[in-house]
Amino acid sequence: MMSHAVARTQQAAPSAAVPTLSTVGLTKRYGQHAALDSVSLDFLPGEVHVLFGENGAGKSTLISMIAGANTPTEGRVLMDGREVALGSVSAARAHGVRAVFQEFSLIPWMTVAENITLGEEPLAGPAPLQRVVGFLSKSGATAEARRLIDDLGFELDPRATVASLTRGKQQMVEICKAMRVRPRVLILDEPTASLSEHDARALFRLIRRLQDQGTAIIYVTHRMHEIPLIGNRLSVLRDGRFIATVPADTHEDRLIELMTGRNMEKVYPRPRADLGDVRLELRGVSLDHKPGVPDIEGIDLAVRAGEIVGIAGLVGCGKSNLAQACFGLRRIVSGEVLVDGVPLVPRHPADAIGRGLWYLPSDRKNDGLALELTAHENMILSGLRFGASRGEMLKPRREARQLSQVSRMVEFDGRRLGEPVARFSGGNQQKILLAKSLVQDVKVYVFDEPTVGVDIGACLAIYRCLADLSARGAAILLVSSNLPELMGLTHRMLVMSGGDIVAEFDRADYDEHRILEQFF
Amino acid sequence: MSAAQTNTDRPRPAMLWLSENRQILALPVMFVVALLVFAAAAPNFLSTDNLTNVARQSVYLLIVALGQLIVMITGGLDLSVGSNVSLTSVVSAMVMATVFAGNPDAPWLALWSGLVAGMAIGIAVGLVNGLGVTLLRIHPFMMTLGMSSIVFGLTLFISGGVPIYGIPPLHGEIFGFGRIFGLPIPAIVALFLVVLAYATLQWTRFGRHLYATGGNNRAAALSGVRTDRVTVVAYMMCGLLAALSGLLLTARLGTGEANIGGTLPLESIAACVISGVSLAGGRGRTLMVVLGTLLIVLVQNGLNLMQVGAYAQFVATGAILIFAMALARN
Amino acid sequence: MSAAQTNTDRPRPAMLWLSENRQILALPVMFVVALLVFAAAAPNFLSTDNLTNVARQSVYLLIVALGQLIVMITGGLDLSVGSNVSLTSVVSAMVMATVFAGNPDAPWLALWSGLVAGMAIGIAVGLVNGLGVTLLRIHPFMMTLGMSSIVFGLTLFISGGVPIYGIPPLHGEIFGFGRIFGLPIPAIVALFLVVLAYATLQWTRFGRHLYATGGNNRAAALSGVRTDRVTVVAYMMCGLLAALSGLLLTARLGTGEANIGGTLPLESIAACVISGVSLAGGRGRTLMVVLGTLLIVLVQNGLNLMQVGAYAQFVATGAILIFAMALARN
Amino acid sequence: QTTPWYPLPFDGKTVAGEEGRFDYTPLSASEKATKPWNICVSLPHMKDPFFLAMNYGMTEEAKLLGVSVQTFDAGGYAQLANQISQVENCVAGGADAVVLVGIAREGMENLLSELKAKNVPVIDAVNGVASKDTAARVLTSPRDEGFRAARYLAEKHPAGSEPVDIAWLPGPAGAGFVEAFNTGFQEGLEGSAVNVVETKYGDVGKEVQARLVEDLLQTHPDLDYVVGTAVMVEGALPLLRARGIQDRVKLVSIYTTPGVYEMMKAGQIEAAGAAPVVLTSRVILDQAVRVLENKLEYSDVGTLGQVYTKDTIGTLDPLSVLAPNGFRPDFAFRP
Ligand SMILES: Nc1ncnc2c1ncn2[C@@H]1O[C@H](COP(=O)(O)OP(=O)(O)OP(=O)(O)O)[C@@H](O)[C@H]1O
Ligand SMILES: Nc1ncnc2c1ncn2[C@@H]1O[C@H](COP(=O)(O)OP(=O)(O)OP(=O)(O)O)[C@@H](O)[C@H]1O
Ligand SMILES: [Mg+2]
Ligand SMILES: [Mg+2]
Repeated sequence: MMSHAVARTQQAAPSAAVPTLSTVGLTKRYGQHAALDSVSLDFLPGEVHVLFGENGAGKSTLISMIAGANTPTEGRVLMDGREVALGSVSAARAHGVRAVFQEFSLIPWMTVAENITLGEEPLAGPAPLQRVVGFLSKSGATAEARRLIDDLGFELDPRATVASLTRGKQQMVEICKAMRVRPRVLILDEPTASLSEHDARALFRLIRRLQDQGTAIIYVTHRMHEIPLIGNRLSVLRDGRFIATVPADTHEDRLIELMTGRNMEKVYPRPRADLGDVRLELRGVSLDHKPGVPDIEGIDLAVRAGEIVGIAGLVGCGKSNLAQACFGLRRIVSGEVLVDGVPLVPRHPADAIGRGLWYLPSDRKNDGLALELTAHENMILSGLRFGASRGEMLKPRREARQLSQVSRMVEFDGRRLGEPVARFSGGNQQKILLAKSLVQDVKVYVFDEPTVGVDIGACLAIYRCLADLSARGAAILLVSSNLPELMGLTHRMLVMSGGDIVAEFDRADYDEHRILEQFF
Repeated sequence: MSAAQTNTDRPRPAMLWLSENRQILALPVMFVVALLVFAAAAPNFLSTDNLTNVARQSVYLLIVALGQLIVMITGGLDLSVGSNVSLTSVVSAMVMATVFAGNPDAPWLALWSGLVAGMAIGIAVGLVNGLGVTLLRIHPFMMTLGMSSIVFGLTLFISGGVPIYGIPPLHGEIFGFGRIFGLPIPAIVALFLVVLAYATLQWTRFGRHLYATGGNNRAAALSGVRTDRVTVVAYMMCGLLAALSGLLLTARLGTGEANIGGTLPLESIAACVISGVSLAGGRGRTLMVVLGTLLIVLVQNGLNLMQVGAYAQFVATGAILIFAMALARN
Repeated sequence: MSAAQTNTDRPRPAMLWLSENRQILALPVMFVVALLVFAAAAPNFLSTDNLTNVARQSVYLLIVALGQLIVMITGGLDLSVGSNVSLTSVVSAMVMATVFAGNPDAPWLALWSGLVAGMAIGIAVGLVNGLGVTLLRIHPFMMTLGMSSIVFGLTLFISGGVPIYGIPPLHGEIFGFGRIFGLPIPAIVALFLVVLAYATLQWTRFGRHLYATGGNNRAAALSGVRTDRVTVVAYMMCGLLAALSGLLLTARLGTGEANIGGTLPLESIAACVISGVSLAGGRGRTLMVVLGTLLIVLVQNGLNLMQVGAYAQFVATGAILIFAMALARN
Repeated sequence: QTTPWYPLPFDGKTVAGEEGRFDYTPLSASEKATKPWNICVSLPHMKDPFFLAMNYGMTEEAKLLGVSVQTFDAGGYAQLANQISQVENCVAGGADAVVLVGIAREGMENLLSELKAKNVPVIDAVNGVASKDTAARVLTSPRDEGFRAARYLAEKHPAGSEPVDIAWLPGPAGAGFVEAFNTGFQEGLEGSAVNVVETKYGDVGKEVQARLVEDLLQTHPDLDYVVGTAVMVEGALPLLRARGIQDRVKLVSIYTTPGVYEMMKAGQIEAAGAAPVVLTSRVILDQAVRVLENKLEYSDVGTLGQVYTKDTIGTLDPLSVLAPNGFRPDFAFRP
């Protein structure tokens, strides 16, 4: 695997070639604060150019301006050396620039096919008629969507409603959208954030194909192990400023140093050795059937105090549903969930929380945060019932103390607590979501994709938090599609496939390949 | 209940199917039930004569509701439809009257100039609404509320608070009481507009973009949809439809009236919401709106024929609306 | 390694500050401008006499707007406040009248029983609204619209369409025209309620839960907030506030009237929206709503004093609303 | 018009308390007002010919007297609170006297006692209010209008004669003037062969009223009369004609609008009551000035309306009832 990646970076595209697209002193200011500060970059044909940087470094901002979703305060964008105006997304598309945005741009109530073709719907009837009234061609859309999906080797039903898909699958739809026509510049902003290894590889294969066809690809990721697999060159942003461009196979520690401006090597905290007795237990749990959800039946699972148990699996294997079941969000038709040996039958999440459970949802926007409210209000919310308020009356000072503390734990800038969540970068929103679960101490944590889109530095901090929690005797169930993370953190790992737990590994015999085999 | 609410995360296909079909089933059921009840309680309810009445009476609300639907799909709403109707009524009447007075031998001329003037007004009002909502980014509620106040003021200015007389009888003979193959012309017009709206929303790219804009404005924009343009056009369509309703109403009443359509805004929104149109935008079906409107008019008509007193009618109407929603909830 | 170093998100870019405060600045600016204009154009606008008028007149809308605010923060709205006011007015008047007739020497008894009855009614209406919105999951628009129709019907039933008189003069003397330290009692009541609302929204857990529920219902529920309960309470509060407004109004009129408050629903929502309360829920400031309400009343009063004709007033009011929104947009 | 409108006969009461029928002669016959008083007029609304006619009459008289008149539109019959606010506002704005066309009989006590305390005289106009704190009363009350129309029918179909069925559409439920219409109407019908088969309330919008009539004709196909507001009549006539039953089902309006007047002259409707709204308004303004100048002769004035038929309509001078065509209301008249 590694060797292969190295091989690729060897024959990286010659930097002699005219850049397909280049930015000149691109700048975006929000008031005084420069989200992006005069960044000049070249993106060469057939090159995968990785953008790397902490949360809030300005990656998405840069991308959004290239893709025409955002207008620069200063600076120009050149294509083939000529300046172009990318005023709107459609304008950018006209120049062959297409993007997968970090925040999905999907219409929930439309089908996969309708979403994929949105903005460029296949029309029916003869061309002249089409110019007058654009009559849609349903069959055309479905066919188009099928083609793309098969092309990418995803498992998606063009007729499914997007609202009914998991984040992972929605991510796939996003990718299909961008692949609609062969782009000259393809922008991928954390496309694998909620994809599992396997699906990520499908994507990589496709990227290579486009690469060979001379497409310039801009790739943003926080998953360091991907970088050498796919990248040619890598540019680091920090504080919205350009730091350096290096070959993609530069050593991780060096990259982290460039990114954070200080060197810290990437080590996972050792999971604590001694385990308490069983905190969370599932006994033969079966969930009511839901179409699109693989039936989950007769699941047995136990997490002991101080233990971190991981759940891995492909997108759509049912891991999130299982997680939700633990928290009582899915109706359980048979079997039972026990907390400290006492059955848990919550009528409302409040009951589950009351019993000492906490659930971190994978869908930040819909289930996690109120975007209009401030970071402060979001974080403290559940804490209020855990002594952050004196009965009905709030205790501002105490809140402040508590929050600055958790902010530090997740490396969130405490001075921005007063800002609405909507204004934060994707990764920082994820940190807010995480902080929410750290405000109160509970016995059992169920985390669904807790580090989606969080930068390495912060990830490490979060890993330390999880370790602390387990050290303090909490039982943690960690659902993640980031295998290295699971392998680094957990005591045990369960692999799910088609709704069943198909394999269980102990930390001792973790091995990427053997685990991946179990995915199918 | 709360459990159930939180149990279902983003509805999965099955739920969707059910909830949607619940929506789709609830109304017709209500509808049929209402029909039966009234038929039983009021002898001549099912008389063709009365049914034509219902058809004719629904026309004006229906046309406005179609406009409301289009705007609501984009996630907006239009509270100015009422005053829009009054203004078009008054202005078109004035134009007709003057032109007619000018040359009484050419009623057609008067008619057309009146119609054109009316529609122009409607579109203009819609345009202003649309620009306010998109360029100035004023919330539709306030924008259209403000506009309705402004437009109504203008109407009173122009009419001076009295009806406008002297429009050519031809207007009423055709668009008020005319019939083709026994079908009242207003009803035919409405039917035509329904078909048009259906086709636009279901079969055209513009329709698709309407739903996208309402479903998630930013996402639509990121997908290359010119959401602002779409929104403006939506409001203009709504304005035009309101104007058409106003013109038909004028034909029916034989005068230009400032005091009509006061209840249209809320009624039309109600007609949409009861038909499953989401106030959040992105969802709404033409045919359901037709059914919803008919239900509302039918209830009023039925209660009248049952000789239910005015007081009781308030209670009954409200109760029926709520009941319908309770059935159709998803 | 403190947060500062490791996090590249800069604290509070000025622009954010501005865009936030644009909302906050726009209204006061509008307000001051209006004051100046009217003061210049209408001589006795600033007379204490007139200003007390404004204060007294704003009370009723203000109190209702506070209730509307609470409901809107949860992402709902209440169209039934108007009929709610009528019903409380009629019922409380009846109760007072009967009790007073029973024992004319104990006006206080009559007074209290009337007040209690009124508030009970208001809360009950709110409760029904809340249950409809949560248990039956009917959209607030339809639920409260239906309720307003029902409640108005009941009001007419009870009053028979005629005013209710015979309530103890004491009521009017105290809550209608009474003064403490020269301040009209209604104004004092309103002030008290404003403080109460402010404290509840800003300083209590319930307040936080309100905002959370409106901000993202599902997220709040997953964080252990019993959103349904919160919502129901919100509607009950709104009902109670409407009732209080109705009681004060009754005191002012000296009779129970069915025909008051017809415009309150839209006016109160407008007062909120103009103050930056989001119809999507989750946002809204008490003090801004006070300002917004005052602005609306002030404009009407000012235009009256400027002897602007009724027709022109429609136009002016609408234009000012839109203008204010255009300024306050973010 | 050339021939003066006065002396105008009316039923009323002198300040001395003597009741009976008198003739009214305005100050403007001989003199102007001693100073340009500010008179403030509060109307329920300015959206129909009735109140337009009032505005016309008062501004005409104000011209002659040389006083200024500011007119307020409360916004409709559901706007009691607003009307009170407006009166307060215009007093704060420096009005010398107030002409109040009350939205409701009750509910004005507190306001009026306050005005009395401020000694701003109030003329209780047209609708009449319960309060005793008014300086003078000039009424053409809706109650009388209802009564007159009813009497007309009752006399046409006295008890014992062949009974007739009528439908009665007084206007929106619960509005003050509607209840007044109703009480007067019911009173007037007593002891007659007229039988009210249904009373239908509804907003006075033409389309609403037309719809109600349509539905009524369904339930009672063989009505003899449809009686109600002018708006109803204007809306109903096209319907009846479309059905070709305009001769069988007769229309009676309890007051007059330009539309009704034209229909009367065209002989398309049976009858319509008409109060001399314009003249009454002139009297109202005159009374206001008299009060201000302590020249009041009559404390109560009730102008005499009458029910016209297609035969008698010719005798009616429209300018005594209606504003001339194309008249635009003047909300702030200054001499
Ligand atoms: N609408 C906005 N208003 C104010 N500041 C903003 C806005 N959008 C983004 N920012 C700021 O711009 C900076 C860069 O954000 P950006 O989303 O580009 O970071 P990023 O590199 O994509 O981070 P992540 O890896 O978490 O996605 C952040 O500090 C963010 O707070
Ligand atoms: N809200 C939902 N509505 C309908 N189907 C859903 C929903 N959530 C998940 N599914 C379907 O159920 C299956 C399992 O969902 P689940 O979220 O547990 O999978 P997952 O492994 O967590 O996927 P992901 O990694 O994308 O979260 C997926 O095929 C998905 O399509
Ligand atoms: Mg980003
Ligand atoms: Mg998942």
